Amino acid sequence: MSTAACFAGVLGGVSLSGAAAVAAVPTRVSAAASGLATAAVGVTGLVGGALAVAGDLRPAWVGWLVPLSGASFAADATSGLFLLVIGAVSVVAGLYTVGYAAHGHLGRAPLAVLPVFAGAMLVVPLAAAVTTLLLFWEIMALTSLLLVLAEWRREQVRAAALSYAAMTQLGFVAILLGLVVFAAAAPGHAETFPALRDAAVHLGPGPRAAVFLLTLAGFGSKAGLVPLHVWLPKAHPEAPGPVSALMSAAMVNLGIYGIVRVDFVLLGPGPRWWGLVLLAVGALTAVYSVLQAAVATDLKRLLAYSTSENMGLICVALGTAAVLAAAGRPAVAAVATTAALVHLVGHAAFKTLGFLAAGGVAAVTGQRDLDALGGLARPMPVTTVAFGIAALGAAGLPLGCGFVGEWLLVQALTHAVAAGGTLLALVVPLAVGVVALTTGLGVAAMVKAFGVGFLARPRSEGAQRAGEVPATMIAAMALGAISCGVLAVAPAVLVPVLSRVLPELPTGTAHGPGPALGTLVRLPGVGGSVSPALLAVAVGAGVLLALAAARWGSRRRPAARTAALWTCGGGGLTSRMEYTATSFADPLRRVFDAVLRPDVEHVVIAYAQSPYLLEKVSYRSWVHDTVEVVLYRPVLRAVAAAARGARRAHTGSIHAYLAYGAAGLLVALVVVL
Amino acid sequence: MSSHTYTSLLYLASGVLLLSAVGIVWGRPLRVAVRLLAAQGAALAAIPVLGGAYRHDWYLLGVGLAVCVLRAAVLPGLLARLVPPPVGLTDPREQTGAGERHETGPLLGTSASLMVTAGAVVLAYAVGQPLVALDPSPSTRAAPVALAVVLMGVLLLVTRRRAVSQIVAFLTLDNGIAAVAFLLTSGVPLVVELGASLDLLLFVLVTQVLTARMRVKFGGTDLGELQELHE
Amino acid sequence: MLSVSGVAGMVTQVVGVAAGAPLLVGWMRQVRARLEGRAGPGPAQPWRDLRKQLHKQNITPDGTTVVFAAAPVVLAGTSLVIAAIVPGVTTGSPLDRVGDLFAVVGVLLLGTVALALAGLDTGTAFGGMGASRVVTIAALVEPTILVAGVALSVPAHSSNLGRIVATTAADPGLVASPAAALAFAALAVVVVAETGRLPVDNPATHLELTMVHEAMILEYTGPRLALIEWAAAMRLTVLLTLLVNLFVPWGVAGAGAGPAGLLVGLGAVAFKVAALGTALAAAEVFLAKLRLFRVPELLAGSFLLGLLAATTSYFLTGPAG
Amino acid sequence: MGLFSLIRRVGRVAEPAPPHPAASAGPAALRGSLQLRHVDAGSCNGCEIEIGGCFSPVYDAERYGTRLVASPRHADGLLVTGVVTRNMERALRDTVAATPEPRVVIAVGDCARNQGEFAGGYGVVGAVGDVVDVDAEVAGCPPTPTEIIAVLRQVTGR
Repeated sequence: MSTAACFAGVLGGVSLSGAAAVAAVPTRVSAAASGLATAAVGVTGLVGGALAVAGDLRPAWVGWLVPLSGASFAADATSGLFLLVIGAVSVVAGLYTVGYAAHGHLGRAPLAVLPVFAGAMLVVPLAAAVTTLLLFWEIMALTSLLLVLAEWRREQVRAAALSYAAMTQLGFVAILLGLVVFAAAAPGHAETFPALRDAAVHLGPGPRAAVFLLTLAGFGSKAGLVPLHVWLPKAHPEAPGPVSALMSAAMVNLGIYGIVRVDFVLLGPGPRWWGLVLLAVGALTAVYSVLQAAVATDLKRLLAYSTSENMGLICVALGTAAVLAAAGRPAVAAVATTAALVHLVGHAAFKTLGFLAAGGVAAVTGQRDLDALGGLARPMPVTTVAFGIAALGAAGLPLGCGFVGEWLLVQALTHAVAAGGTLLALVVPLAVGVVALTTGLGVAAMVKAFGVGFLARPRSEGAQRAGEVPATMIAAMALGAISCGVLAVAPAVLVPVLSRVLPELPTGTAHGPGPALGTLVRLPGVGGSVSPALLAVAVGAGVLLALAAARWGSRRRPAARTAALWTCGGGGLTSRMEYTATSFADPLRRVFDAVLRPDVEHVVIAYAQSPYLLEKVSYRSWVHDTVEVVLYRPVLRAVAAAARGARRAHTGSIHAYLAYGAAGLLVALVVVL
Repeated sequence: MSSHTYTSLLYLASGVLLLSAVGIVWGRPLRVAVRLLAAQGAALAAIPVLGGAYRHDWYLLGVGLAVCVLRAAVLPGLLARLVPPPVGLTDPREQTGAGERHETGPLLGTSASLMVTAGAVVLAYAVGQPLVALDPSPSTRAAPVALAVVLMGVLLLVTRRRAVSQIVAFLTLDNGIAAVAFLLTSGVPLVVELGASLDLLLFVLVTQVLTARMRVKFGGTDLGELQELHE
Repeated sequence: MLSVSGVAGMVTQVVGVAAGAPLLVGWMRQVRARLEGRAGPGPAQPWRDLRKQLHKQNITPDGTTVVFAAAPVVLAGTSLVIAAIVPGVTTGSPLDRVGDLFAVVGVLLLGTVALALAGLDTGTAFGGMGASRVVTIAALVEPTILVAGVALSVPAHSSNLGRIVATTAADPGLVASPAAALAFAALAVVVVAETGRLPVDNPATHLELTMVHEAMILEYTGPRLALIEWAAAMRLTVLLTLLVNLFVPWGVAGAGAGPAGLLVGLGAVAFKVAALGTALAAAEVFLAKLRLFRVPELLAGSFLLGLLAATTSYFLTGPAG
Repeated sequence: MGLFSLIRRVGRVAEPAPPHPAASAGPAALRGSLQLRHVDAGSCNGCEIEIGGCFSPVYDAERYGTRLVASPRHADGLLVTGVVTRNMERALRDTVAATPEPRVVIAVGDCARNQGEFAGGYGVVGAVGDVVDVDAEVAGCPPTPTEIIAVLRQVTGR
């Protein structure tokens, strides 16, 4: 039996020595050193996660680490689940970095920071006091900011990093304020989590609501919940491949962790409106983000919006669980909680794989724009298959690893209709509609990403020159693909972990059995079952049957041949005639015109002789992030105007500054008197 | 009639009431709207007829039959005469303004009005719950559905431009009100109901005459254009 | 769980759908032909077409990948799986517990996605256009299906299709409930949209620019084309079966029915599906294809109906359920 | 229900089928089912109108198992009309190459058979038979639907 502090120390040691090693070794092997160090950190995280789930990590207090308060660490099964997920992502991303960085895509500084980032993420779920949590939260934010800035020479990267820095610090302030209000209610202003848990009872409804809303905003911004998501689709795509994977598959989970830890475990169970708020925010996030993903043309931006979408779905599940728990239906609440956790794990798996494949494509072709990709299936078969598996998961279709989570969510919602009175009966069908629309649009987005990006024929030089990625990257993607496959057909592998996590949560299974995730996924108390494994077998059998049917008459069939594409007799097709990502998404863009509000520039230049003879037709369209345009631009403009006003006061004259000081002193005196 | 059968038939009638109202919001062809209105009238009449048959109340049964004749046959029949038959089935020379067959350019698009309808129904259900709680019986339980039909009638009245659509909207609204009355009180005094229906008949007749005049005079019945006349 | 009756029923369903689907399509074309004053080729014509296609040459267009070759097989395979799950002849299919309503919808979508990817894989403008349209429609149909599914699952306390059908069969009052009427209307629109019938898509069109389903399969020949057409017919049959049995479940064999019960079930479902197909074909005579950008209005309406079904069922049955 | 009564009033429009064809011309695989792609290689549109007539309710060629399709990949037979012009020569060859075996090429009308009226024109490459192999021919300028259908029925055998 070891202590959580010990384990955090090991994590810190591995990460820092990894960073030091990267700094020390020759440039040639620095990539390998960084990747292996990150993978080692990940393995440590996996070990720690297993120990935490088994309940083998004792809480501990380290006085010297943080001045005044000291640092406190503890690990329960909930921490363990997050350690396992983040550790697994780090292992895969670390392995991937070896090949990725060897191509010269990463400098030495980012390579050195990478293991530290992974380490910081792994310590966050271990923190058991406000100061400790905030300290490692900030280390995680800063290291990830440095990693986003890896390609700082590009203008977009700097803009994305600025936006990320601003949002992450605002989020930090929100969390800080929320936790300070929370801790103030604790006896003797103790700030450890057990003390906070006791203090939650004494918190009045007003401060309690304030703590909930502040922490939801702070953690929600990390998870990319609308309207605090604006940094995510900018920063995640601009980061290098493995960093995108770490941020999008691991770091966002910590936002969810924060909500679960603070708002559910420490502060909760809350009143019904908390659940409704979570449900509303989650639903808004899911639909808005998936809509943006469906019309996005940048491969990595699409994946980033999909991250936001899935966090929204997890939030819907958590909200449903909270509402049902408040309505006194623990069995169905447990189904919803399970849905959230299963989907979280599934999302981590497919999003890692997706970003690794997309990173490989971006590295090899130099293109992230789907309108310039295409035809990658032949030069990059492994990457294509990997992205296909990830896209199947992200689409939430059967045989993909996102299916079970979404299925559980829909089931929980179905049985919530009759569970909680008028309000639920009106809200839940709408929520089902939202989840369904999200799934449908997610399918559209993923068909676009895979079909336009990888199939058909190349649309640019870069895509034409593509070749397969190096072996270590393939190995990493294979690991990711295997975990996707296992989660897709055998969600039972999660049972040992979930069976320990669920009793710890107020919306979990303290009052009865949770859903059975065996070969047959069954729900307690309510009918409904599905078996991903047997369904996969059935589809396989169906496919074999169809193949056999197609062999009927094959002996009398003329020999098969290849032929040029049918071009309606018009001669050869060029890649300019293909459907692009923009044209693919055009029907959806038009249907949701009111929400997306695209800018369209349509120029028709006719010859002077006749308006019917056209010299040139050009069409461009941009889809901006509507939330950013509507909500952020006015605020930013106001801030900029205030700054301009303040600048006028800065005359540069020393006398003026002295006069300001004197005036300030006078005002202070007058106020005090 | 057993209580179970009565309940399910009553609910079916209110379901048809709602379905036909949704159909009127959904579709643009005026002929379809008029036919749906007839179905709606039949469903409305079914409520007192069922109540009468269940409670052996001959008076209610009579009211129901009267409502049926008026709402399912006479009023839609009059309205149908305002809408020209589809193209191709009649002599083209007899055709008047082509725009009269469809609701053109409603003030709110179809998808948007459907979404607003969804909100209205949810609102009606939420608002109707306290009413149901007063006296939970099969017929009061169905009252929120009728309330939803009232709101949809108002929505139609606000957003439609054609005179015929306006009449359809008004009749939908009135059907909803009558349904609420039947469901909540289990039968309105015949005089009140007949009086209301006669008002309606009068309204339809007047509008029919007016529409015919307007068509002769202005070639169309777009209310927006009438606004310009006023100015 | 694995009963002889259930397995026999499932096999009957799969064989029935596989053999009967082209006949249903042929029957619907025949009905349409008669209404148009034509003599029509007879209901067996799709089978003649399929047999002929299977004896024709397989052409693989240049530049296509394995996706193009695999899509027809996946489409047909998923259709067969759904035929095995959906309670057509019996409610006791052993696969009933393996996939519920939501899983069936997912498997259906899997087939759609496979074909859309094949359309994109060819790299032609029409292939991409068809894929884009079919995926858009599928995305917008999804909310209706799930909300209507929830409305149907609530009275049965289960989303497994066999259970829903068995519950409705046991309580005929559910058939006449307003929730059922609204959900039926919603799902009917969905079935029309998913199977590419009028007014969403015109299965008989030759104009590429108006195509949805056909545009994706313009490059397919011989056996692969046969598989796609067979699968499309099976999807139509299965969806009509589902629609008719969810709302009019009479005649469906129970979980432990003997051979006679299965035969009655087969006869009943064949009759009901043929009747619904006749009604659908007759209705199509009256319809023109909608503009693509008016289709969302249709689907928004069906979503509203589904939503009303879900909420109305709750308010009318009372909070007890 | 205006349309229904119209349908009832009109009844069956299709004329009774002529007697069964004696011999059959096409490959055995195409028995009973023939999907056609129409190629206009340079026609005056007279033959097009007659082909359109074949599929009208009066002649109803569909009852013999024939059907017009949108892509040569789906087709078993090509109905080629008109004399082959320079601009359509490659398109015609491409269309034949795009059609899977076994297939039939049917030259419809005198222009397609022997250049007819347009023989020796400056834009003319030749008759259909000069460019691709022709399996069956329909004579006439333009041929009547009955004549076209007679040839189609020889292929389908129905």
